[in-house]
Amino acid sequence: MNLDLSEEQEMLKKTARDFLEQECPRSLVREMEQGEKGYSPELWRKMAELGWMGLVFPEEYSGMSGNFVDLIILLGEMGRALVPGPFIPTVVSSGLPIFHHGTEEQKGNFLPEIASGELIMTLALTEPSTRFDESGTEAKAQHQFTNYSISGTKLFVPYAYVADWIICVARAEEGITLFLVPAKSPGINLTVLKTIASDKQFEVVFDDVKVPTANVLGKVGDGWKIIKQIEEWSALAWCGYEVGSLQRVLEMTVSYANERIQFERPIGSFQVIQHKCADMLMDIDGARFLTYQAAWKVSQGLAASMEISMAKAWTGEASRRVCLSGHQIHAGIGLFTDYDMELYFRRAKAMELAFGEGDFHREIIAQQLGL
Amino acid sequence: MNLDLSEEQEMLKKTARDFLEQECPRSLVREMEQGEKGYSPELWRKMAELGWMGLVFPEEYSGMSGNFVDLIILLGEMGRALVPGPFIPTVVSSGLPIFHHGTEEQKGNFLPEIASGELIMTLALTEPSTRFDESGTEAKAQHQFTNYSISGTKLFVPYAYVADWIICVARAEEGITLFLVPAKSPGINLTVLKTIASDKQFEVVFDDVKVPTANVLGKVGDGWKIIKQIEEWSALAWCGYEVGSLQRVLEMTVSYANERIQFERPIGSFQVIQHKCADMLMDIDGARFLTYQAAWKVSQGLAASMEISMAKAWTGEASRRVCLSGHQIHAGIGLFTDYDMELYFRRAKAMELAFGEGDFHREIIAQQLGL
Amino acid sequence: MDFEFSPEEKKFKQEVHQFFQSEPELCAGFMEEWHGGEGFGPKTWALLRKLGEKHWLTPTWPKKYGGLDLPYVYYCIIQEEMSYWIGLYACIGTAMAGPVILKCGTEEQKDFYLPRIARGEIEFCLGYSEPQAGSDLANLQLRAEDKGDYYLLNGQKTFNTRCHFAQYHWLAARTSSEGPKYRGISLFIVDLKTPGISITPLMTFSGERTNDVFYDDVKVPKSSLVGEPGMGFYYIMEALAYERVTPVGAYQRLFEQLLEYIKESGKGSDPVIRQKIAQLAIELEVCKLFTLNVVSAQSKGIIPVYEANAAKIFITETEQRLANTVVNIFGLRGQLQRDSKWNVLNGMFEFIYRQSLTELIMRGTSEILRNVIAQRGLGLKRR
Amino acid sequence: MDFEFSPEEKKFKQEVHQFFQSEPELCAGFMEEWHGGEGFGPKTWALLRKLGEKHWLTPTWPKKYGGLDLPYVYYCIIQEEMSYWIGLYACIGTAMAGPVILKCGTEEQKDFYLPRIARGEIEFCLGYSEPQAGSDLANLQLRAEDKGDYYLLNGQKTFNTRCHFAQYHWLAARTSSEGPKYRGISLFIVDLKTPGISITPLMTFSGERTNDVFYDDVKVPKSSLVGEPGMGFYYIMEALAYERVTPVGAYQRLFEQLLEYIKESGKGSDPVIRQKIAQLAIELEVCKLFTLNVVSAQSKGIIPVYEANAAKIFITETEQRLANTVVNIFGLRGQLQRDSKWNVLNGMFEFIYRQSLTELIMRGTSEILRNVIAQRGLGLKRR
Repeated sequence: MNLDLSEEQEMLKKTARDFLEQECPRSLVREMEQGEKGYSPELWRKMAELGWMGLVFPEEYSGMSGNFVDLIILLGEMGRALVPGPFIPTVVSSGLPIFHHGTEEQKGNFLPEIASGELIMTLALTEPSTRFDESGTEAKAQHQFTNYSISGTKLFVPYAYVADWIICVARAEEGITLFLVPAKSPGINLTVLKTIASDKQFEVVFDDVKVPTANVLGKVGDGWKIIKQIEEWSALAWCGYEVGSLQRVLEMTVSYANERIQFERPIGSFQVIQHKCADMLMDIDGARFLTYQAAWKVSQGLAASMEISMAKAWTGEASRRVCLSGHQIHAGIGLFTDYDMELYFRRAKAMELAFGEGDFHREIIAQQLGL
Repeated sequence: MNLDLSEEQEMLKKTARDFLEQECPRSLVREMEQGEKGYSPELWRKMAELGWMGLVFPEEYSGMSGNFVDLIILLGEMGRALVPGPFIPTVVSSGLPIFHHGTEEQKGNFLPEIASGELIMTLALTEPSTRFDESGTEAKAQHQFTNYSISGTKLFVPYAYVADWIICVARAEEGITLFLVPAKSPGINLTVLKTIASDKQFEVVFDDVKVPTANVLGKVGDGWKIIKQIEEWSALAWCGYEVGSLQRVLEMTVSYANERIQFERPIGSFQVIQHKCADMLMDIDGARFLTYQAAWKVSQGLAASMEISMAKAWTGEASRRVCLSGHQIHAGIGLFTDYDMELYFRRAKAMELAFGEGDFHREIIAQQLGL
Repeated sequence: MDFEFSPEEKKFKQEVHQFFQSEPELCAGFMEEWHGGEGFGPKTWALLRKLGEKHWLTPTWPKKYGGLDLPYVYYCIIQEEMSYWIGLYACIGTAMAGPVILKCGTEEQKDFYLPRIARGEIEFCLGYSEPQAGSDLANLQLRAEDKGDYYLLNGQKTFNTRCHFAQYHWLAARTSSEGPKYRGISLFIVDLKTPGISITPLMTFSGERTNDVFYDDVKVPKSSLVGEPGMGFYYIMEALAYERVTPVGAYQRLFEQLLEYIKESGKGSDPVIRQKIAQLAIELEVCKLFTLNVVSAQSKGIIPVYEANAAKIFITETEQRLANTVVNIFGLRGQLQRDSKWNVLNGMFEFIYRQSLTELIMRGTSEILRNVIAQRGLGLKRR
Repeated sequence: MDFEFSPEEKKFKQEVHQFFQSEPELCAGFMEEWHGGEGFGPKTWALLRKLGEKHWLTPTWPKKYGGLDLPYVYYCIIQEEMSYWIGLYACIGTAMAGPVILKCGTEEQKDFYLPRIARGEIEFCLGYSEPQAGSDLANLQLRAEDKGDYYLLNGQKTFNTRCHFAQYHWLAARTSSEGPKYRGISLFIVDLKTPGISITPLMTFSGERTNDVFYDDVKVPKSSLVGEPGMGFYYIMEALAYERVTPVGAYQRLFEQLLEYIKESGKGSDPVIRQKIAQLAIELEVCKLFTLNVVSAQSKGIIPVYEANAAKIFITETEQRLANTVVNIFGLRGQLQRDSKWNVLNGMFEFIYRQSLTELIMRGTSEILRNVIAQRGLGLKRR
């Protein structure tokens, strides 16, 4: 029983925080919202140099052999700084399934390039029904000799514009299957979606897109198991990111409350403000513990579906409460686009919706409880 | 547009308050919790003398021709004083349906006696499934010559021990039917249930209880329509009662908060206490407006199913929030059985459950909204 | 007791309703300008003038100043309809500045400003907040020095939302630093084209433009003063009292649209969603009743201080919950904005999810308003 | 990082688990006495003695005083199991008085009290609260005058829960009225049979007996004083620090029973109920993790002040929500009490619905604890 980080983990955390305070100011975050790419190739390269993209892969793939807890620690710092970019889509939603389910060749091809920062990947899963379950996949993959032809409309594909490869989920004759698709393949059409977080999610239309059979990831027809893993890992990754964000919201809020004087005293001395902050802290602690517990279970190879759903449901709802309190305490100034508060508020909603909000995960929990 | 009470209504309210402050101290309420009867025949008689039992019946039945708003005003004062006894079961759950659906003979027999306080009635509706819909009624009524024979188990029959007549809901061959049953009929067996509010609800077992066919209330087989009305009226009556209770909880709490000194100041001067009280006020205002609006609609003969469900859902949940805040502010002293606070807390839960809690009524609202 | 409007009032409501219904283009144009964040534009002015022609901007004012001498409830009816059709329900000129001028202004001020307000030709901008004076308004520092022939104004205002399109600043300035802070404040009407005034945009994250306003040796005539010097704080409070009603028409319309979507999308069969929609319906009903209660009191000439605060808190907090609940019901598509492909109901709920934060803070934060309810509504002690 | 117990700890947990499992009669008897409201009775004393025989009441104490010299985490394991099986998880003697005696008591006090505490033979009752000293404990007024040979005690305590069955009062009294209030307080151990003490029952509405305790010229020997005079307030705070863990075993067991009922009753197919049960599961998991966090810190000798307060707040507030949610899921039958026909799960949730209010207030109200979190945990300014 020990809820502390190890020395190495503390070091990872400190390094990441120092680095990002330097390299990812909020001005960069805003700039990325405006730009087409939505991420900074320079920052991406530097993060890769620090080994972050390879953190969870073994050394044979140029990785650092970290575990899921390490990843969550890193993501927490990224969330604190609101690092924009395709880190989770590349590393968690794509790299991890390739590592666990790819052929040796696929692993050899993709993982070192991910680790070195040369490769950006993303996942094309959701369709217009926005269902997270198997029935939500209607995109078709037709077997034609040595190829598959994929057709369908995918929504909320993050960073599709800058991705080199897309993992596309489609329905082959045998069932749900994952395909590794070069992002610039003929027949792929992108339309950017304008989201609350301005975080570069795309509609990706696949119109008779051809990929060789060798590009199947995992077994043909047996893809939904992998998707469930990807959904869990990605949900958990977003929890890690958001926990870091919320911690920063609380720090900003406490420090503003101690500085802002109204009625001749710091507003942080008003009991109602104090209690709001105390509640924020409890919300965040709950999110952090649930997230770390789930990550620890994943890192131990233990079943963690219920713990992940608990983390995601709680973190999503806590993030709204925390950001709302942060805004209430910042009052007027928090509303302006040159103040950081609103960035966190908008991203919290995007995170909450990604890979399932509360009701979705509570239903999973109910199932896990045997109901 | 006018949300005020009329002069006559203000007078009714004042008279009721003055009378009950004198005649129904909380010591009486506690005494009734302990006793078998659960009400004070003396107080009952005095209330009848004031015309309360006949408030909503026409003068021809010795009533006062009041409307539902008048009734809600009176119930508010009864709730404020926590008047124990079978007022709602007798007047609202039994008297009103007899008035609206009884034969001339039934009306002539029952209503003047209710109005004079000589007759106590109650409703035997709920069964062990505790469902509020039609399928919840499994008690059987068999037609045998000029009689019906009723068999079944009814739960949560209020004040059955002191009732003279029971309206029993049972399933005849033609469908759900209401029967006027003398409470002392052979084959009726009572067991008191021990409830959070110690409010004398009973299990009533009907074992081959014979009643003449003339004792059917309304049409044979067409009783569910009446039941729905009874459920609505009774739900709304409880809202009126509870609104008065909650108003008293707030007054007690504000006055305690202004008197109780800790840290050398009245605890009511702490901002968190102030905000809790402000929230209590808003909760109660919401309950009051919803309740009055629904009662006004009923009094105008307008459809009010949705408004009643809104009032009941809100009032039930608000009552818990308000009583909980009241307890938090009273802290230690509120827990003791010689202090009034806990009486209101326990009754609030009983009221919340009576005739449907929030989820039940929200589902009705959804239906009313066309979902 | 009567929870409905009288037959005449209902008829009038119907008339206003039909007016807006018959002007879909102006309404749409208005919404575009207003939600676009820049505030009043040509469509808005055109609509206001049309309303002005009917004297519906100021129905309670005396006829000589462009009103209809109607009872207060008619004003509320118009507000509800405006809220329902175009989201906005009041101008500063009609709702706050105008009534104070009417009560405390000079004859010249009345003749000069009131008819133009009534005709929908001019708008005012509130000039209260400063960087160090938000909730603590009495702490405002912008100085107005009496120079004999004129006042000399210096200082900064912030969060002054309509300054870039209004003609006049409804300005609270410090004319004295003696005595209690709130006694040294006076109220002025300043033409925003006066030399020395500079206006800098501030953008909120719901895309609404508001402004910093800087006064740098601005000279205004003595006739700019409204009422007595040093009484500005009281006038401000009084003006607030006129503007206590928070109409809920806009939310009712949104809810109608939402309901239709829920039915059509098939989501209405989900018991969990049914519960949520029903709960929103209850809360909106409470909003409506809180507003009716304020209207009912004001109609009788009572100033319902705590009731109006309760309405403002409850309505704005409900708006935030409403938006959040609906965005989540929409799922991933809930995050899509007005101008995005695949958005739901034109992204209105995403917009409100952001914009509601402004509502929670404007016109008094929920914290300050709860203090007032507790102390003035319930009599809880201050110390 | 490790969210589980070590293999040895798990083995020990299993051993404790099996002990309780093998004593169904004592456990049932205990529960009956405790929830019956009278507190310790013969079954409770018998169970405590059995635990004492195994040294499980005081596993972290030195062996010479009846402990096992085990690390702190073993104590928490026992607490969790006690909570799971019998609801109660600590005695005042083992958890608050004992540790202070161990640290600050005289050798005589240690030899006299500690072994008997460890064997489960005696219990203490907290003597802190007074009518005018609840949250504001430093305001306590019961006087202890130093009369040379003895102390003379006069005054009243209230809400002293275990006084009618404990042997000793763990009494905070005022020995000086000079200087800051909290510096004039001293701590005493008083035999409750001392002449001049009278105990009057107070009943809470969850049926629990607590007491007013009156001291009328009560003489106690000088040796009753614990530690230094005037240091009582610090000892009290220190004792609180020992008792910061809020075990959640009892709630986990309730949740297990609830889950079984939901499954058997068929209510588990209702999507709305599924959501509620899942939400309770999440909240109970957060409770568990808050507790683990406190245990993890205390195991390292860190006193987790804000964390323990957060755990206490969150756990007790969850308990109230849990009981409310479950009572409502049960519907009309939710209101039925333990001894009623037709109750559900023996009426336990109805009982907890009432009893949780005591939990919310005991050991610091949520209000006071949130102040501490804000000021000490987050560094928000006091003025």
